[in-house]
Amino acid sequence: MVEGRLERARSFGSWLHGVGPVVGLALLCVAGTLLNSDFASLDNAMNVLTRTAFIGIIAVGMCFVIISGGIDLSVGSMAALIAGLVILLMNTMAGWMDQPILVVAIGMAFSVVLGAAFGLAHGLLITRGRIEPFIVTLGTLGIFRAYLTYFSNGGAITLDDSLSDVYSPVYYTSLAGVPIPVWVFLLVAIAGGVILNRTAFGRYVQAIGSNEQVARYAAVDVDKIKVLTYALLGACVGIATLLYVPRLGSSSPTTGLLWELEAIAAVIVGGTALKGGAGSIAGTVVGAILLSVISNILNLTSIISVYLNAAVQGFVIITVAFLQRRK
Amino acid sequence: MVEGRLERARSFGSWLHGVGPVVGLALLCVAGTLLNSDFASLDNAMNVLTRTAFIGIIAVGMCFVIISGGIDLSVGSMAALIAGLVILLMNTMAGWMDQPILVVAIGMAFSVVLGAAFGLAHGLLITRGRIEPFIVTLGTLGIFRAYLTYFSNGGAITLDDSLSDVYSPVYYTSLAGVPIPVWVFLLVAIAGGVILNRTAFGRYVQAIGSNEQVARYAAVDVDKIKVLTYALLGACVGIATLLYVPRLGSSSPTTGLLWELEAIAAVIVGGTALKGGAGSIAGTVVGAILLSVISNILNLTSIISVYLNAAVQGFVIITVAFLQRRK
Amino acid sequence: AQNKVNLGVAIPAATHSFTAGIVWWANAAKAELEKEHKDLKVTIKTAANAGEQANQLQDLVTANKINSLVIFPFESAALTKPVAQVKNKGVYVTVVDRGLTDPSAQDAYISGDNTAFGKVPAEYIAKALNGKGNIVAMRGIATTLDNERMDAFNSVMKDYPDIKLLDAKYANWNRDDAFKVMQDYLTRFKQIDAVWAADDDMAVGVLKAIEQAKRDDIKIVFGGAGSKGMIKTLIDGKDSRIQANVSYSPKFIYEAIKLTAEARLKGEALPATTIVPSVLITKDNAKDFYFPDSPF
Amino acid sequence: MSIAVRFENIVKEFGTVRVLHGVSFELPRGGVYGLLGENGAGKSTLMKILSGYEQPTEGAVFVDGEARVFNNSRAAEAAGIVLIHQEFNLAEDLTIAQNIFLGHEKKRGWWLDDAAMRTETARVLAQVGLDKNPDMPVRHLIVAEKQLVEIAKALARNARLLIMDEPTASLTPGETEALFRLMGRLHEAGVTIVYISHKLDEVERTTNEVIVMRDGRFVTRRPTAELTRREMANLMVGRELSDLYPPKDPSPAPSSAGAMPRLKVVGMTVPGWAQDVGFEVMPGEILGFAGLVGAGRTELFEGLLGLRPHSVERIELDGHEIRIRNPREAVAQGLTYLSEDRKGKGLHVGFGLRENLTLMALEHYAKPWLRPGDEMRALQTAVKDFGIRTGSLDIRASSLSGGNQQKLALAKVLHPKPKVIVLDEPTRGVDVGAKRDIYFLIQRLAREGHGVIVVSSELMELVGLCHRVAVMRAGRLEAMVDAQHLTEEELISHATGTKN
Ligand SMILES: Nc1ncnc2c1ncn2[C@@H]1O[C@H](COP(=O)(O)OP(=O)(O)OP(=O)(O)O)[C@@H](O)[C@H]1O
Ligand SMILES: Nc1ncnc2c1ncn2[C@@H]1O[C@H](COP(=O)(O)OP(=O)(O)OP(=O)(O)O)[C@@H](O)[C@H]1O
Ligand SMILES: [Mg+2]
Ligand SMILES: [Mg+2]
Repeated sequence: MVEGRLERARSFGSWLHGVGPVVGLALLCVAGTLLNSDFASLDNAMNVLTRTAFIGIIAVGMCFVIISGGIDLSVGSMAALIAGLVILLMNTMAGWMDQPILVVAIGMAFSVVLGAAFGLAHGLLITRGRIEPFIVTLGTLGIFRAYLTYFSNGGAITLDDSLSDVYSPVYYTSLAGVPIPVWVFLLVAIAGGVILNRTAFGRYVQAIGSNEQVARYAAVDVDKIKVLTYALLGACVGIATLLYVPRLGSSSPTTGLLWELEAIAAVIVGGTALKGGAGSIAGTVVGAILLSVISNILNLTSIISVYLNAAVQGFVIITVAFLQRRK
Repeated sequence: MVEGRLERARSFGSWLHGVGPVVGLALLCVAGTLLNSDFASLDNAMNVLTRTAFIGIIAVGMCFVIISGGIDLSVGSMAALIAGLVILLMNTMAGWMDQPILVVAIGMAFSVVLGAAFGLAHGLLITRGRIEPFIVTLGTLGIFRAYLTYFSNGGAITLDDSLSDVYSPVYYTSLAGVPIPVWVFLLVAIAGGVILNRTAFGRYVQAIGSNEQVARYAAVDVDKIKVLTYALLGACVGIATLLYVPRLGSSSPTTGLLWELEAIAAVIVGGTALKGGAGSIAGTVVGAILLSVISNILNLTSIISVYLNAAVQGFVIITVAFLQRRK
Repeated sequence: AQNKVNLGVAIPAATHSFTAGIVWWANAAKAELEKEHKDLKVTIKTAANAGEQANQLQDLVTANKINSLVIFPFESAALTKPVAQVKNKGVYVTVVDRGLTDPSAQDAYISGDNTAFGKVPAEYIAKALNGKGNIVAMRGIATTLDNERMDAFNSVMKDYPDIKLLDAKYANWNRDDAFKVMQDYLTRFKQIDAVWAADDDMAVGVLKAIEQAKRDDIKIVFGGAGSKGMIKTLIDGKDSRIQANVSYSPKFIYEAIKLTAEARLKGEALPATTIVPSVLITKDNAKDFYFPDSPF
Repeated sequence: MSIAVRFENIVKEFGTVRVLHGVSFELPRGGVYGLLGENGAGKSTLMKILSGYEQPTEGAVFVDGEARVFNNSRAAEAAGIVLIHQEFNLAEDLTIAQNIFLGHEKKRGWWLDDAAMRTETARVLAQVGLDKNPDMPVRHLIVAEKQLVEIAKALARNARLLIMDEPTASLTPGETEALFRLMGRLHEAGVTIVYISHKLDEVERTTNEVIVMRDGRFVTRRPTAELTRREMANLMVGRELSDLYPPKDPSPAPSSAGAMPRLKVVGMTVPGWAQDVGFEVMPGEILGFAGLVGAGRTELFEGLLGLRPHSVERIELDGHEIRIRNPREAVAQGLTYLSEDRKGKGLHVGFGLRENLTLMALEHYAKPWLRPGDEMRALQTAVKDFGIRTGSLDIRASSLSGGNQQKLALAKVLHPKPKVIVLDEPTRGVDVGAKRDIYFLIQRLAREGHGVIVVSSELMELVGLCHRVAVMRAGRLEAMVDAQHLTEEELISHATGTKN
């Protein structure tokens, strides 16, 4: 009996903790609706979800890296470089063959492979090279963006019109009223949740983040799992990028700026501790949506000086975090 | 005997570890001299040290925060906002009284006090509010910059000429051939080293970062110490700002952009682990200098496409970290 | 007898198409002028922020030993002191585009016309809408120059009380941010007649957002600075919403380097102020502003 | 100098779970009290309350007749009450001296007086018999040395009431003797001592009164002299305990007689720790490893698992040569290792019990998706088999009492069903009842044909349980003692190198 009570109390506590971001999101939505009735429209909801998709997908991958006790600062640059390289590849291939659909398909596959390869490189530098993840990815943050700037001469790399026409439906079409990026986001999130909670890999990721030494003694192949988390994140960046390219059909040195901060923020706002060990994909998804909703609401209203938009975002983030604070 | 060997091996390892950044710096300096003979000139050395002063001073404070297991993302925005507010205050005061020296002195004091107050606010939100430092300072990163934008109406806040003449010696004068900012940097670094290694406060900072629970059990007032580290960092930001203002004489929404990354990078390149527990002020100072030397060398040579500067920085940072990797 | 000229060029890093254009034009000037003049050496430095640019000025003087400087200041106010220091060391200083707060810190000033940058589109839009309609605007990054443009735009619009500026939000001279801001404008405002995107990069995002929402109430999207993509669209008449642009070509850095170098080689000075006017670009004169090789 | 303490109706609840149900008893000044009880009886919790680490939910502590509330350990220490923790509380990044004085730094004006602290540290280290540089980071110490540092830490405070919560759980006889001498001196100086241990022979030797707790309640107190060890054990578990050790099976045939060893190791060297060690375990054999602290037993096996740099001539499992580069390969081949360092290497204290139990055998539950239901059933079985006492199955491992954590760790390494099991200090901190269960479990494993290696500092345990015992000294295999010669004296003489 006592046990039952305890369990209920504990699960209520963790429930409250878990729903912190959800409560924050709900409050925000109420506020949004009050401020502008169009906020609650389906169109707006889809807009917000679609634009959340990029950061959201990356955040799902980031969630694994953070739970395992790592960090990746390079995701924004990586996305921009992948976008640039993919566009260059597709433009080149379009010159050889005249099946634009095939070209686009190859480009999309290349995007994911490239992302995974970059992630792999991070993972190897971190595990075999024994360098702090912060340093490795701070370094590649600069390297990726520099190479993009180099390839684009500082300007934009733009997708050929013919390809653009074939590719843009990937971003702009809806299935059953829901835009494709949202579907992809949903799939990635579900896959992420399943991998984290229902596979040995996911369990190992948590074990490593919780105590690396113990995981090592428990026969977990720590290095391999770590490399895989970075590769997984890289693949997520690749997926986000293949959705991003058809949106504007270009990549420039401003592409993906500060995405790393947004993705990490989504994970942390979603209730995962920066130290690692435990976290949730659902929380991360809610965190990502929450962050876009804030700026959406700010765009839909003019009650606050434009200068202070960033301040409102800051206050909201801190408040949400306060709602779901530890213990 | 065996023990002696073992212990010697161990201390050689930690020695190598400790001098990693120094070796990196030395190699860089050799490379710089080979690339441009003026690199090794006293003038150039003073230039580099002077410009390192801002980030270096902030990095000393950041070192405490990171050793204690925290993080502060807001330092760049904080510096910009402090600079803006201090300039506004001084401009206003200059209207009331005509002792520009007094005005400047008050402004300088205000700068440090304001920094400490901001840091205090961080510390309280983190300890009393039980919110992740990453979130709190990500929030204030936006808030500080937004308020600066607001106060400056999106433009720049500029110091009155009369004051500027009185104030600029603080940046531009040398004492015994060494510019004042370098002296201040030196003093801050020494003070930081002494506080970290020779006071109970410093000891507690390390204990908390190493194992918060143990520190709590040892009756260390964990919350108080944490608040103090953030306040200390804030004060360092204030000091950096009071040196920065006479240099450029203005503050705008782009002031101090990405300083947080530079300061954190200086600390980590200097051999402190992002997880906290242990670290060194000397390493941090070397790390900060190393980062400026890289861009100094890039400025002094034109062998590499300007687009790739950031890539070179990235490669060098990763290489240095590799030289002093764990174990 | 020609003077030896060691010319330093300090410009912002290529973080945006426009600054990429600056970098490209500066490099073009270096290549061309160094080939032409044996006694000329040009060193180009790009900076990501005001502090870094100030550092580069020091390095140019200390290590590269320049005797002339062309600078596109990152921030007017912030670089005034550092530039003054350079000038005090006897270096001839030409400032481009963003004027220093203390003109005595420069020898010559070649400026773009930020007032016209805001005024020209305002006048064009006002006329095209016959003095009546709803418009939205985008702003860049909070800087003095962005303020100048916005103020110029507003001051024209004051004369057209029936034109309503619905909102002007920051989109950071960035395509993605412009896309998002425009999406939300479209959600919020059911009738928009014209958009002042204030930058051709932002205009790209704006157009995509309009396309996606399938809205046909917007008649004009006015960018700015004349990027090659937008000028091409204008020449081809591909998009009815792109009717005009305002020139603000990164090419002025090329002019500035060339003028300074040539004057200094002869030991001459430049006129204290040269203004490169920002003019209206329409289909008729678009060809003159089309540089397909430049990244901008 | 010494002080007396009285507990009055102490109740402690964690959340809604009551772990102390109104405990009342008295500790008159100057005595040495043995506090006995099964794992989870509430001994540590009560002592943490006394020393300010926890606050009672109800009830009061009277010190010298005066009701006192200690809000933190500093307050208790100011009153002269000092606790040596069962679980280590050391900041790994700090040095020995820094840890010993953490929260009590000696200062000269504003500055830390490191020289004085170092001197004092050297003094207390000498008292506990630990020969280490005070400036060595605690990270580099082995478990036993950390335990000695914990003790030294308490000595550096001026204790008038010293509580020792299983101080010898990871110490070998040598260190234990030194500790007893120290306790004797403290006792003579008038310090009141509370001694918690599951090693009843030590309790018998050192204490003059025994206090027994069971299920969060005070049960009885008796002068030690009136009790035998068996009576103590019976009082603790509340029932009649039969023999602690299972009857020994005959030793399996040695490989010299043509049998195939389960595991054979030849020429194992772990640089700095172990040189050229070779041994073999037969199926059904229990092989013990004895040695003093620092003999290199732990490091030998960590090397075997690939956790430390090492070289080895040959490893054979069931006659096949194998390579082990990491614990994963070891598990895959059927070899698992229970670490002596429960908190640092053995358990994820922040994880639930279920996640801990299945971590080494996850592939059995991932088909391809993990099945929490199956894992839960496995946990229920393990809780029963290993007698893990816990209110709920849905808690973190950190909420288990020390002994119960040990049982969970044991269940975890046995979960992948290995052929050869290396158990490093398997009964550390386990109560007699549970110890007995573990011994019987080890015997069952051996009977099933496993090769079992037990590394232990409790010589009695090795003598009572093992077929053969390998003795290590200073990194070398000093002797292999077979069943006929297995006595504590024999083992000690080899371990200390005093065997003529
Ligand atoms: N922080 C906590 N939260 C919940 N329950 C706890 C906590 N600490 C201890 N307990 C529970 O309190 C009970 C008593 O634990 P305690 O550590 O006092 O036992 P013990 O007598 O010292 O056992 P052992 O001999 O194994 O060390 C156990 O059931 C344990 O699970
Ligand atoms: N060859 C050596 N060189 C230096 N130090 C050594 C050497 N051999 C042993 N030591 C010391 O011995 C200790 C290592 O003990 P180890 O863990 O190997 O012993 P153990 O037999 O496992 O003891 P325990 O009973 O604590 O498990 C360290 O303190 C180390 O300093
Ligand atoms: Mg206990
Ligand atoms: Mg051992």
